[in-house]
Amino acid sequence: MIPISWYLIVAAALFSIGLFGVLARKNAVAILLGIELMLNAVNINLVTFWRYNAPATVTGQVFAIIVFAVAAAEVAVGLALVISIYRNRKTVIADDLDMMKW
Amino acid sequence: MNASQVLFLVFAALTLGSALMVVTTKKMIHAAFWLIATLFGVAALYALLNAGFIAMVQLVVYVGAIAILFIFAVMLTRKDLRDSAKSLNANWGWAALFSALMFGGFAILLRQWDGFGMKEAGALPATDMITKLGTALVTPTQYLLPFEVASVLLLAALIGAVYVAATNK
Amino acid sequence: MQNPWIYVGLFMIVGMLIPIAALVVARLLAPRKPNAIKQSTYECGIETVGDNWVQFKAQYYIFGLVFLVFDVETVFLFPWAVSLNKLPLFAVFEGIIFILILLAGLAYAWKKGMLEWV
Amino acid sequence: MTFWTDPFNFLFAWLSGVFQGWGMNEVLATVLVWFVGILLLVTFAMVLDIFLVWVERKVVARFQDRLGPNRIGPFGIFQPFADIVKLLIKEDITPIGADVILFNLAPIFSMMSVLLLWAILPFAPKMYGVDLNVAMLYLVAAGSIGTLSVIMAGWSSNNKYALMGSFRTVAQMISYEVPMVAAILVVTLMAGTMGTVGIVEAQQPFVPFWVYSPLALLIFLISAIAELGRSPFDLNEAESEIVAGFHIEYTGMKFGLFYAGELLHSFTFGGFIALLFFGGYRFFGLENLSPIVGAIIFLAKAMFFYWVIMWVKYTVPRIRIDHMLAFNWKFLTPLAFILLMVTALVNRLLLGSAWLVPGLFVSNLILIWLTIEYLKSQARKTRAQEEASVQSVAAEA
Repeated sequence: MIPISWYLIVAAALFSIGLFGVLARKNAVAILLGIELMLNAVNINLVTFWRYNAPATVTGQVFAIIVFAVAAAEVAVGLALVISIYRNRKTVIADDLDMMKW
Repeated sequence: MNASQVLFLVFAALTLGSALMVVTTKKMIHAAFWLIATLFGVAALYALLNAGFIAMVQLVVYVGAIAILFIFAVMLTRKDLRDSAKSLNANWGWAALFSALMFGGFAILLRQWDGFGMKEAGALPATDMITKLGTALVTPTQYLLPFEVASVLLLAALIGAVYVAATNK
Repeated sequence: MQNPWIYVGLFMIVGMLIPIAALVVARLLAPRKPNAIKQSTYECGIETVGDNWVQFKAQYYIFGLVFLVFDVETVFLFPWAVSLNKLPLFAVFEGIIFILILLAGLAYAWKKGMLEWV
Repeated sequence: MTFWTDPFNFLFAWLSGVFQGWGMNEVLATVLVWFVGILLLVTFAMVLDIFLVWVERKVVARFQDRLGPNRIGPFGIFQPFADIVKLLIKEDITPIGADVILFNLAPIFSMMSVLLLWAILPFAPKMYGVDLNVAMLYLVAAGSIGTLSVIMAGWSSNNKYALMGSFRTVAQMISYEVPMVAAILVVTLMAGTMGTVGIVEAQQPFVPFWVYSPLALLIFLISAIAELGRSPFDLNEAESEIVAGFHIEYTGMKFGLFYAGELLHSFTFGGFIALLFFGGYRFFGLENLSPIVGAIIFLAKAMFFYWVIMWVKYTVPRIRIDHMLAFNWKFLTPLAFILLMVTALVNRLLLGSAWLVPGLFVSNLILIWLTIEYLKSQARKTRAQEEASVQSVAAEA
């Protein structure tokens, strides 16, 4: 069998990579991609804990499915916002989107 | 090292490697395709964890819908993607440092956890996982509320996104 | 073997190997004499103007959006459908409420005129 | 256990014994036997695919009052081999500016998404690749890989028409996936399982699931045809508008893979229609003779529904993209989900009673009748509007 630590480390690494994407990318769509990576890392953790700690229950899987729903909602609204902003401002570079700043 | 460990390492390498490509590659459309590779790797990890249902959901929802939506969005907003030469902003060094520190912090935290040394997973129950999941989702004492709230959440997301994307066309 | 997904993974590998084998055979047999005219983009025989960076309708995104929501919904409905025969009657109504809430979203998009292909 | 009663496991045990005799351990031997078995199954699918090319060409010829291929071999049966030789020795052109890696991956993924479905097809009792408990989700997931290959092909070709064609195709595929999944949900609900073998076993010989729910069969058939991108839903290759859709720039064997993938996909979906609604390998107890007989029955049923899909393709003209999407979102999807709700309710109420099948059947008929009435009234309304506008134009003139 695979030790639990392997999964957890992979999930932590994936989360950190996603975080880097969110912090460092200029493009708003790319930032959303980074958020997806982070959500995936969370899901790996949830499923891993379900498998190793409580395989008899369904808690981990239910949580994972809810995370899917949240990810879907986040992508839908986030991308809609990006598209809407793009239509008004003709840019998706996050640094240029300073309407709220003055 | 046994066979399943080798499989794990292969898929972990696929996941993390393509995740790195997602956050560093210049062309947005390539980033979207690398994301799909990452999602495949994660689905394979789920399959290794005997969570077949979650693995399939990963493919159906992420690869089948979310990735497609990302590609649509990239195509719709790509006019200036071509022009921007740099994909990373000026603070990417700090971001990298912060992410590395984050990973280190996670590693330290995890090492302190008692269960970290766990080598063997528990035995899977003989009953069908899907049936159990369905039962849990509609039993009031279990996950009925999240089940219905999820549909409300999706409704809200649909209405919000349609509203935002639809205005001033 | 405990895990049926190993079989599926093997199937995936073979499913990729067979088309790759076909392409490799084609590569070995087929001639290769590229030139600029041959490799130019084909658009009904007339000269191509500009590259393929054309602007797209936001409509595609709307359809993708509605699809995404329904796709996630089915993920919840599959376990519900599988276990329904073993559950009390009110479970049926919970599922129906779930579906109705989402159909309301579809109705909203419809009313907003977002399902029109204009 | 002999070859006649349980061919797959018999061969498995024999080959596994041979491999272990060579000094392999059990796990390695199992994986190796699986590998060989999958290779044989996939090869069978590909050979069948070659045969399907011939069937397609012959049948379309008959529909159009022609003879079809008749020169090479009896009835032109060796024509597809000539086709293959031609595809193999044709020059493979990669357009300038193409994204080479994605350009090459797309046809491979397209074919793979079809072949993957063969893993869950149950040919007979004890004769199937794997009996997943999430097989129906697997079907949808494999379809999403197909969608992906379309987008890859369209984008990487560096061609406006290819890109537009791929976007249209993707919009169509994802749209029609929704009613298709709803129809699958109806079947899942009635069978109480997502596994393919379980679904087949849940259908009695005389009352397969199409009797339970003829409307679900119709919805599945329509959305499967759209999912396959066959006429009347073949907008992706509307020649007069976008030349050939997403595979416009593909030549030689790469085009061949797309083409062969489409045919095999149609056949596989014929198999899924047989499996979901017509009892799969079951045929009045004949399948109990031997799994081999069951497999023949299954393939015959699949071939029949493949023919039905072809029949539709060569009879109905292509519809417009706005009509196609409106038909899906404003008609098929709501109808499919209403059917799902009705079926859930009736199925649960009448569970275990003798009235289950008649009840479901009648509820389906009522739903069909209501739908037709609704469509009639809508049509009347539209016609009245059209006539009014025509009259007003005439009055102005």
